[in-house]
Amino acid sequence: MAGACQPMVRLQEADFDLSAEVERLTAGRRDVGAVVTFTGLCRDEGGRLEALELEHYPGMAEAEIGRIADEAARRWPLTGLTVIHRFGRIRPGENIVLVVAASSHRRAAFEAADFLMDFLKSRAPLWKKEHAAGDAAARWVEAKQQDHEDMQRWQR
Amino acid sequence: MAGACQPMVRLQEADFDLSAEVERLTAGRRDVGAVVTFTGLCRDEGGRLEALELEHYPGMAEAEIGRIADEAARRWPLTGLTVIHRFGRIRPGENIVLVVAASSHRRAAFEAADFLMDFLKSRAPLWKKEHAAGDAAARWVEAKQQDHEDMQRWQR
Amino acid sequence: MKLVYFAWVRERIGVAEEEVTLPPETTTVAGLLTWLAGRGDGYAAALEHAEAIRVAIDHEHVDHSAPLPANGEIALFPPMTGG
Amino acid sequence: MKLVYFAWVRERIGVAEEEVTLPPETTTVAGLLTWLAGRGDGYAAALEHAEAIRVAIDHEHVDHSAPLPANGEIALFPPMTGG
Repeated sequence: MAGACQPMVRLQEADFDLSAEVERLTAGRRDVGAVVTFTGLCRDEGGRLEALELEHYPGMAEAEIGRIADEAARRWPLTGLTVIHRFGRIRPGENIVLVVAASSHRRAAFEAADFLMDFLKSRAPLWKKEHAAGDAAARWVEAKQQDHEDMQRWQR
Repeated sequence: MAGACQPMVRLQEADFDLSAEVERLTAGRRDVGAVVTFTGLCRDEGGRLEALELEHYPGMAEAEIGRIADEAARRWPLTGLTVIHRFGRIRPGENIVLVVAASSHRRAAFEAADFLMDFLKSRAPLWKKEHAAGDAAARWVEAKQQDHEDMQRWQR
Repeated sequence: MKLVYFAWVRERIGVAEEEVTLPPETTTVAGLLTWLAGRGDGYAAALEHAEAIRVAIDHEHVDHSAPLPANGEIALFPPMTGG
Repeated sequence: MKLVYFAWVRERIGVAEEEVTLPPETTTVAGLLTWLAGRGDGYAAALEHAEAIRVAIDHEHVDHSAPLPANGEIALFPPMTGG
């Protein structure tokens, strides 16, 4: 293998196109055996939520996600890795985040995508504010202990 | 949650459309938080392979994959699950298999897709024949011990 | 009894399926494999390592110790390599 | 020194960023948080549970024990909730 792949990281307000992002990692190639994608979507929490507002730290968000992606590319033999995180106002049913991991082997693709999501949740400088349906005040989402534990699965 | 979701299983010669299959599990919904897809593609094994020929046992392939999918829908709180496996002649760079798992929670979607692939490899009645580039004779792919071990990760 | 064959089991035996009438003492999958192996060179080649052959009765995987049904479709094939 | 704030830290302090001149004895992140908390009610509210505040220096996460750089951008924010 010719060294670690160069991950692509994007922070954007616009939606992303799942097929186009997968195509970018597979088109014209004959060495990719497995592509795992993770798409995170906004849920309405049983009707309680009207929209999420995603705030990010421009510059650092790209840098930190890039560091996490580089770490994944070192740990697993990937042929390609893409991470796209949206910011701004996002409504239930809309996309929030996309990870695409491509590899010759399925376990590498699964593990790298899973790893990326766990680290994104706990390390990427992004914050969610919930705008409730009706009159309730908007409130910042609290970090979950579970997210921290998920990340620690990967310590070695 | 209103019981286990009803998985969709298809065996087909034609290619599949990743975005359309994801859309089928998310369109019009506001309760899906995570979608994991696994796409298995045909590799050329460093130029050695000209094509794969996938043989399946019609009827049993659908039934057995359906049983594996039902088991996943019982084990994880999924909102949707789709498995598509192609048969016939498949060339390097082309799709072989697709699993789409949707859930409110990301861990359930990851684990269900991973589980499906491990069981597909070792339990679904499908067989790969490799047609080598050049004059070499076609040969049936041998089952790997690793695939059996992967499946055993899920015993409990 | 209907027998169906797949992959290299089918290629070695030379047919994809056939109807057979089993002797009354052949009552298990293992017995069926032994009986089949004696039917000719192709069968012998296909069943040379009988312990590796996978068997399904009416679309469900079974062990070699499984009893044979009165009727039904019995499939013989190599370890699966899909996915 | 440039300070930038995000999410409810930003909302409570009331500005997204500011330039400050630190007293010479303030040399660590922990010292910076203590000094800031004394600047007014908004700061005090934002830094009430200072141990929970995350800090980055020039776009990299640091511990509260980290020394402050001579120049650079220091960011204060709550635990992250992206993904």
